[in-house]
Amino acid sequence: MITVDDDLLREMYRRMSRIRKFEDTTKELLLAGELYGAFHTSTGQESSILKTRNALRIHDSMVGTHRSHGHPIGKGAQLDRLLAELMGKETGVNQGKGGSMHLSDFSIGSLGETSIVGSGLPVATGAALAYKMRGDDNVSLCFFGDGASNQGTFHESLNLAAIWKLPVVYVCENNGYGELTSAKDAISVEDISIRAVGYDMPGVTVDGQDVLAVFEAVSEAVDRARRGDGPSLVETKTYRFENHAVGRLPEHYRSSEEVEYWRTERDPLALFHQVLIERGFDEQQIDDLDAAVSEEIVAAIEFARQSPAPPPEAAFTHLFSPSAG
Amino acid sequence: MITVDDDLLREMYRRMSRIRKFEDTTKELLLAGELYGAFHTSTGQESSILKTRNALRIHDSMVGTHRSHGHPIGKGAQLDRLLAELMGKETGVNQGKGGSMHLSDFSIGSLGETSIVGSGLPVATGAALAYKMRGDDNVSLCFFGDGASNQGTFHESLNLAAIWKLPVVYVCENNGYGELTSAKDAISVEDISIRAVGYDMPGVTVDGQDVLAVFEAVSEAVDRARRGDGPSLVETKTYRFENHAVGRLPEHYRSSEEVEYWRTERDPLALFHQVLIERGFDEQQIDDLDAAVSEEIVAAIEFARQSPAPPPEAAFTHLFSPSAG
Amino acid sequence: MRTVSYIQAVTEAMTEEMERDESVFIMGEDVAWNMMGDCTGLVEKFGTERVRNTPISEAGFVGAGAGAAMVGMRPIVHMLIAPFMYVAFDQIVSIIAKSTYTYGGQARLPITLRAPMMYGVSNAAQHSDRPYATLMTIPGLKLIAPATPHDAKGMLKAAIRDDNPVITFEDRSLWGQSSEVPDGELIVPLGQAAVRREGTDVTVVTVAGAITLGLAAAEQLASEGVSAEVIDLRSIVPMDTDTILESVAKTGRLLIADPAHEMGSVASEISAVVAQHGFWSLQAPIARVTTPHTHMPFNADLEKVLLPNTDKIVAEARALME
Amino acid sequence: MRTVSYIQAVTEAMTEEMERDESVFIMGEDVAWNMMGDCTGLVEKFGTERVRNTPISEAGFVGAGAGAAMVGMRPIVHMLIAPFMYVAFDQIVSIIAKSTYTYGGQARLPITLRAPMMYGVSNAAQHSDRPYATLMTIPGLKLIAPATPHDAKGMLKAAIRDDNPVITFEDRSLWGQSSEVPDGELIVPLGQAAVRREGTDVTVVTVAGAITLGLAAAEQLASEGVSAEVIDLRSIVPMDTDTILESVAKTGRLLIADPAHEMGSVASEISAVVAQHGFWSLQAPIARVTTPHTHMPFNADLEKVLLPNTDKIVAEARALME
Ligand SMILES: Cc1ncc(C[n+]2csc(CCOP(=O)(O)OP(=O)(O)O)c2C)c(N)n1
Ligand SMILES: Cc1ncc(C[n+]2csc(CCOP(=O)(O)OP(=O)(O)O)c2C)c(N)n1
Ligand SMILES: [Mg+2]
Ligand SMILES: [Mg+2]
Repeated sequence: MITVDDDLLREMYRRMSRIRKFEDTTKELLLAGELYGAFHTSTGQESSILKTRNALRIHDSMVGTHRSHGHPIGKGAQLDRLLAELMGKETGVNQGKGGSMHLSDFSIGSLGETSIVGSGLPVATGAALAYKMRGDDNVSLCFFGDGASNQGTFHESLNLAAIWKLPVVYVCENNGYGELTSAKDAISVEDISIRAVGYDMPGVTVDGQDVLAVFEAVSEAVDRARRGDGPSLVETKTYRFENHAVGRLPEHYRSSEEVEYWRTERDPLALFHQVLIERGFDEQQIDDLDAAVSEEIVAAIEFARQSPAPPPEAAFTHLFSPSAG
Repeated sequence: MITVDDDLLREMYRRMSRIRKFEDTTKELLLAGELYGAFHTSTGQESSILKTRNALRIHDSMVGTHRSHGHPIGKGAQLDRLLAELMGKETGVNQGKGGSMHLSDFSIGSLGETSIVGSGLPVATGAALAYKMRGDDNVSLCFFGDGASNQGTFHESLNLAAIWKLPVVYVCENNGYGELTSAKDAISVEDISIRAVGYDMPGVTVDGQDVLAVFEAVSEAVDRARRGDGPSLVETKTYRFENHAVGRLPEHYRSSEEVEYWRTERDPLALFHQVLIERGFDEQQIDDLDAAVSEEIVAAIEFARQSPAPPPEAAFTHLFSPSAG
Repeated sequence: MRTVSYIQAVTEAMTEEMERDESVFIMGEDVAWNMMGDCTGLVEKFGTERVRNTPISEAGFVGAGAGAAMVGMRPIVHMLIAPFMYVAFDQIVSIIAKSTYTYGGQARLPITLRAPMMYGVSNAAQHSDRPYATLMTIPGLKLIAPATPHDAKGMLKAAIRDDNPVITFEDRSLWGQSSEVPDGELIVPLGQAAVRREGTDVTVVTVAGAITLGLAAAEQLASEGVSAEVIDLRSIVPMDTDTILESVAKTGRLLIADPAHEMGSVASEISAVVAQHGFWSLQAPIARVTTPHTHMPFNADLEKVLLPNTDKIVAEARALME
Repeated sequence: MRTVSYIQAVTEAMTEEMERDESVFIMGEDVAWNMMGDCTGLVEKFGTERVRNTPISEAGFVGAGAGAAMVGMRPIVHMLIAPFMYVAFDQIVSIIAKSTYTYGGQARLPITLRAPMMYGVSNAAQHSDRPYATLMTIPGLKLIAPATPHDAKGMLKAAIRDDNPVITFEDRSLWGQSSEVPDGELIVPLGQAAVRREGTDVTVVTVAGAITLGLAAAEQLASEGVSAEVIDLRSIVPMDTDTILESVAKTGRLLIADPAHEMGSVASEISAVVAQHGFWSLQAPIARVTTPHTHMPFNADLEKVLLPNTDKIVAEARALME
């Protein structure tokens, strides 16, 4: 059992709140026409995303998915450059080249989100290979969805990591659906974590709405990786509150009762709020945290709006890195 | 326990003998310069290959690998057209277009061997899908190696077959090596069959040199598939007596003691010979079977040698099927 | 005659062929949910066995389509968005394109891959490719890019009936466009280009959605006194080089408008064919209006910088007339 | 100067770069076993961590190479035979080619893929492709095809030092050829074609192993009084179009010899560039000597029917002179 002190609880809440408010804001701006692109939000999955500072260090890296707004935030990225990216601005973290499906921040170890489902697993595996070869004790964290667990890259990556004992933690955010298809119809097993058996690595399924449970499972896996004991698979059962892509696509594939249930009973922020109260925080303290985040959001919107668009020539830059080669 | 009567024993031996003698012949002809191409023989794996008539019917199909000479023979293909194919002749089963890595015989349900490692698994899965959709009770048999079990297609195919309950049997011929690399160094688990757990399907490992053990395991899986109860994974532990490709590549990756041990102690033909004797056959009967096969081989060589080469225009045919489209 | 949208035409083609032939079925991600709006009514008519949702396993289900085709089915595999074919690339190349040849004609591959292309809509580099040129390098595949509702229906039906693999690149900029489609049976044979507008000064060959730009450019050029003949390529492989060569023999000038990246493009191939076999007709260089050899950015304005448009076509055509 | 074979030159390049820079390593199937003979001495010098055998998981280990590169390593990924890239195609296109652009320059991808090509040796369709044209359609990759031991060494070293993805297509028909390679450091910058023989009547551009045919053809043409200039393309992307255009400006005639399939070939791209930007120099059609748009058969004689050879080049060049 990992002890979580008040500072850490506060920081966890703050990051969850940042993700939630960021997503609420982006959805609003999208529907108002100020943002554009294929837009997959993480609302509802905040706990599952969160890897606060004790589990993951700044030099550790992570790779995300198309549903990626939350991931760099969870790792500590600045909101303003993320939001500027969603507006396609020059100050955006990808200089306007990536947008919603590619939010990244290499400065804090977010190696970018990749929107081809399953394509990030080999990349995260390769980062871990580099760490192992160099002998530093970094860990590579790899996010992917339930849908992605059916891609061949899942299999190949887990096998590679296992035979090479790589410091990588595979976190499957099982939100029950890949686009409109239920995980039940697409995946041959109930718990994806059982697939770890096929790679002789630990596999565990946790309640993805319980941030402390996720934190514990991931911390254990990260410690194991850092010790040189190899990879793990952690599955978090979670839910996305919004539709697959905001403002697009039909919603007939799941019942409104189901959505309602998760929104009201299984909201990770509300559940964690509860925990904080039980742990002796008062409402005011929590309000203060939220208020600080709201200020950050307001500033981020301002920053993004004021930022210049990239000049037309920018379409041609970054095809290659500058190189002596 | 499946009962195997004398007729069936005889037929099994005959097919094994056909594979062995075919391979001995092709090796000889290759080294003599009469055959050419990348040449992967099945010698040593005969038991593992064999699916005699009771396990598999003519309307059932199979898909093989680059190590494919034995597979159509196991299913009952004629030796003459196979050998003609290895000589690149017009009478070859693929009209000289395929060669050693693509021996096939659609007339007896051998859908062809494919030499991109792992690429046959989706194909066999798709044949099974067709059978299921049409409601006939055919079964699709899929061969692949230990090396192929690390390809993403393995994972995707087994998951598809499991969720759709397809009549397909995945037979992994684990001969201990993929090219020069030991399965121990490449595969994260000792028994590949354990990977079946990740797809909620039965997985079993059997002694690949014991033809009756293979027959029983595969028959059970085929029956299960035919009944509509879905796919299975059968792993046969076997060994290839020859090098990865005949007449090519270094042999330093495995010890000569190891090769010697398998050749002398674990030769599936010798072991089965023993079984036949125990089951009351006498040497003469077995010799007669062998002699008949030898005659078939002589005739096949004659046929192949006499057959014409394809005309130059043949290079351009078969790019497309003739079609009304 | 009725006025039908491109996307409706696609749905009609699938519906009619599934009604006609039991061996036709469709599979892909969320097809039974009609996620993209192009499978309206299919699951209600044919059920979830024949309108089959797949897991996100492109190599697996594309290859399964190949296997099903080899034993007599006629699958339509929905790729959702064209670049997802990269994930299944080996199955497309090594199995689908090569099996008929390798097995000496024993294998038939009546499989249709539907590959809708989204570009110009801020989906960024991974989602915006128009990969027909990539696949043109692979023998054994028929590649089509119908550009009208009429052809969307008639060519898709021909593709489904073809005993060979056909990849149909549907330009999503056309999905919403409507025009006349005849009632009743409609089959448009593959392998034929269509002259959409006759002209005498310059031949403009368009690929996929570039037809819209080509026709608009021709209109503008006409007002400047330049008579452009606009040819909608429609079928990339086999390519109807005769129609193009005949047109160039008449006009003496060639411009190709192709939304894909320039290097190795269909535009380049057409140019090479004419430079080899129609050289003596040429009175001017062959112009290609394509996307430069760089990726699609997310930012909407940057993306516009790169893509072909009417102005670029008009300017290049004008230059050819000098 | 020493006489060195192509394959030795490749080994030297890898050895020197691994000695020079700890972040360089090689991985691929059976590389530590030196299966292909091109990794001689590597495992003895650098151990099995840096000369790393992989499982048969092309998408996995190619993508792992990308990930390792993103955090500072410089992997050389051995593809064994070029068509195995199809299995890893999405990782090559969606990750390796696109990440630098998509992440706005944050990602560096110093990865080298070695893609030996075997053709003309009866390996049949699945093993015999020369897929540089397929990959030419993908922006963000540098593609090279060194054709001499000198370039095999110098360009591979440049590729390894390049901060961008480079795919090097090694034509195995050249592996056994030997010629002079200087002692000591040798870097050949990417992106430059090489004039291998000067001439005045016709420009012959060769791709990969076609250099052997091009030079032999030039010899024969010389005996017939035709002076051919032979250009070894060497670098496919970026393509040194200047050198080609200059040569055509001098000769007025262009023939491209390319062992790959004709449709969408590098030959077609070169032709299109010249038809667009060098048109006024041309005195004759642009000839392509390539492999027709069909697969490689197993039968050795049938394969010869399809592949380019010296006679075909000579005949086409002669026709251009008429
Ligand atoms: C290779 C590929 N196939 C299909 C898609 C289209 N697509 C985008 S997101 C998605 C669902 C992914 O499901 P999951 O992995 O569970 O992630 P989630 O969206 O639930 O977070 C699909 C099919 C894609 N982007 N890439
Ligand atoms: C995708 C792919 N990668 C690599 C190869 C080269 N290759 C041919 S056979 C082989 C080993 C296959 O091992 P296994 O599956 O165990 O079959 P075996 O040869 O032992 O029968 C390899 C790596 C290939 N043909 N295809
Ligand atoms: Mg999901
Ligand atoms: Mg093996």
